[in-house]
Amino acid sequence: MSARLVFLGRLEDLAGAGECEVPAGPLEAVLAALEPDLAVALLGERVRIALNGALLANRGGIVLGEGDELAFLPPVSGG
Amino acid sequence: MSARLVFLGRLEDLAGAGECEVPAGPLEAVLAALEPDLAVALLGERVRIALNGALLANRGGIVLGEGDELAFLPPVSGG
Amino acid sequence: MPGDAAGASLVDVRLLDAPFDPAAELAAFAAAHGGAGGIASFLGQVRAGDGVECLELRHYGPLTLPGMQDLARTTQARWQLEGLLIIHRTGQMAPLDPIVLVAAAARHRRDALAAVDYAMDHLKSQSWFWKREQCGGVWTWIEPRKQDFADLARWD
Amino acid sequence: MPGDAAGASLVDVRLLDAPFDPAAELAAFAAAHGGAGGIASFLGQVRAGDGVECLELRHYGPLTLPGMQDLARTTQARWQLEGLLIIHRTGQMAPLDPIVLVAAAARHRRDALAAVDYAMDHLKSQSWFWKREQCGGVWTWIEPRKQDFADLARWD
Repeated sequence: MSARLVFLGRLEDLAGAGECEVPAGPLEAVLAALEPDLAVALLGERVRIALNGALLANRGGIVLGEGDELAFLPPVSGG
Repeated sequence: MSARLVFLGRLEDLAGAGECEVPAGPLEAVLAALEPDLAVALLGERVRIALNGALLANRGGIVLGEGDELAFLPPVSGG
Repeated sequence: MPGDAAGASLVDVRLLDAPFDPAAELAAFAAAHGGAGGIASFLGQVRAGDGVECLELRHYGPLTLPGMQDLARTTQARWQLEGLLIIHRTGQMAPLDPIVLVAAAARHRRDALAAVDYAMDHLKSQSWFWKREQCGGVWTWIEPRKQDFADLARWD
Repeated sequence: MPGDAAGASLVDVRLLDAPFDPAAELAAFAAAHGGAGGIASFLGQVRAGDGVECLELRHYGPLTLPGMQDLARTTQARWQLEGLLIIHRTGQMAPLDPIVLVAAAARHRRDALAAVDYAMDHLKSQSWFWKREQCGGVWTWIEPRKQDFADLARWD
């Protein structure tokens, strides 16, 4: 059972890749297994998240299931 | 000794031509020799005049000399 | 300031009595001022489908082009532009024929868009053009529109 | 309303990962919407002379194009348009390469210019693009600019 995390913008540099496979499960558990620096950045308040292409209003209670894709979207670059 | 009057926009239709030769002399005398309808239209307050390509702020005291060109400019058409 | 060297290289103003190709003009302008980053433009064409068979624009030689050149200099002085193009037709045009093309190149998008907006408002309401349209074989002179004066007043 | 017949014919939104020719796109747009009378456009190109060797735009497939389509519908609903074109590049671009082209056709000049202005402000500040630049071989991610938020606030 695995899910996928997708990192956009500077989060990709921090993660060292544009995406990675993670075990399915609650988001807190998924983040706890990542590098601490990356996990902190992913939790930044200006980082929005999208589950399977749908923006989420908040990140409470997210549980990743098999094949789910969770994208971390830092502020867009503008001008 | 002659000067030239130039008629723009709808004044050309009224004059029947885009320009005409007139005897040199004071503007009042020149206008007095034209068709009354045309003379009245040329005196319209929204009609500006240009002497030899220079816009005039007012039309008092104009005397046309040999070769002068006096243009009558109705409001431009816009949009 | 017709002799101003910077103005001469930045501003291109033309009054044409024959058709022009707006796409080719814009491509050349973008190539010449590509470093600016942004190019805004407005193209006015003769409308189709209004029953207008022919549009004619008359001008007065001693005033019309000099007035357009003044407008270009005023526009260039008001915004930070790296290039400004103003092309205006005179004579008779058919539906879909280009009438006017204004393009502005700038580092900042707002400057380019505002310059085009400003130049168009002033070209439409203050430039020395008289327009008539032929519908059903009958020519009619076009009067100024109130909207043009309202547009112009935005810049006061 | 992706199934809206009028919207489908009036709005053309494309996200491209290969170069495009803005002059050809504008010429085609003008030909398709020539009856409108006026076409405003904005073309953004990679700046030259800033020392930027390469610009890269990343996007997120599930959000970026749908977001652009939403923006196109909002823009079309806000002004009286007869056509709206939004083309945006992704991937790596060299100086002078076109990045974005927005064009709006309308009967009234103000509508066309305002629609382009609005769409550009929202594309720049609200669309899902992440940008990085390569200077001296080093890649740097570009942060949002305060000016973008100020531009956006004009429409509130």
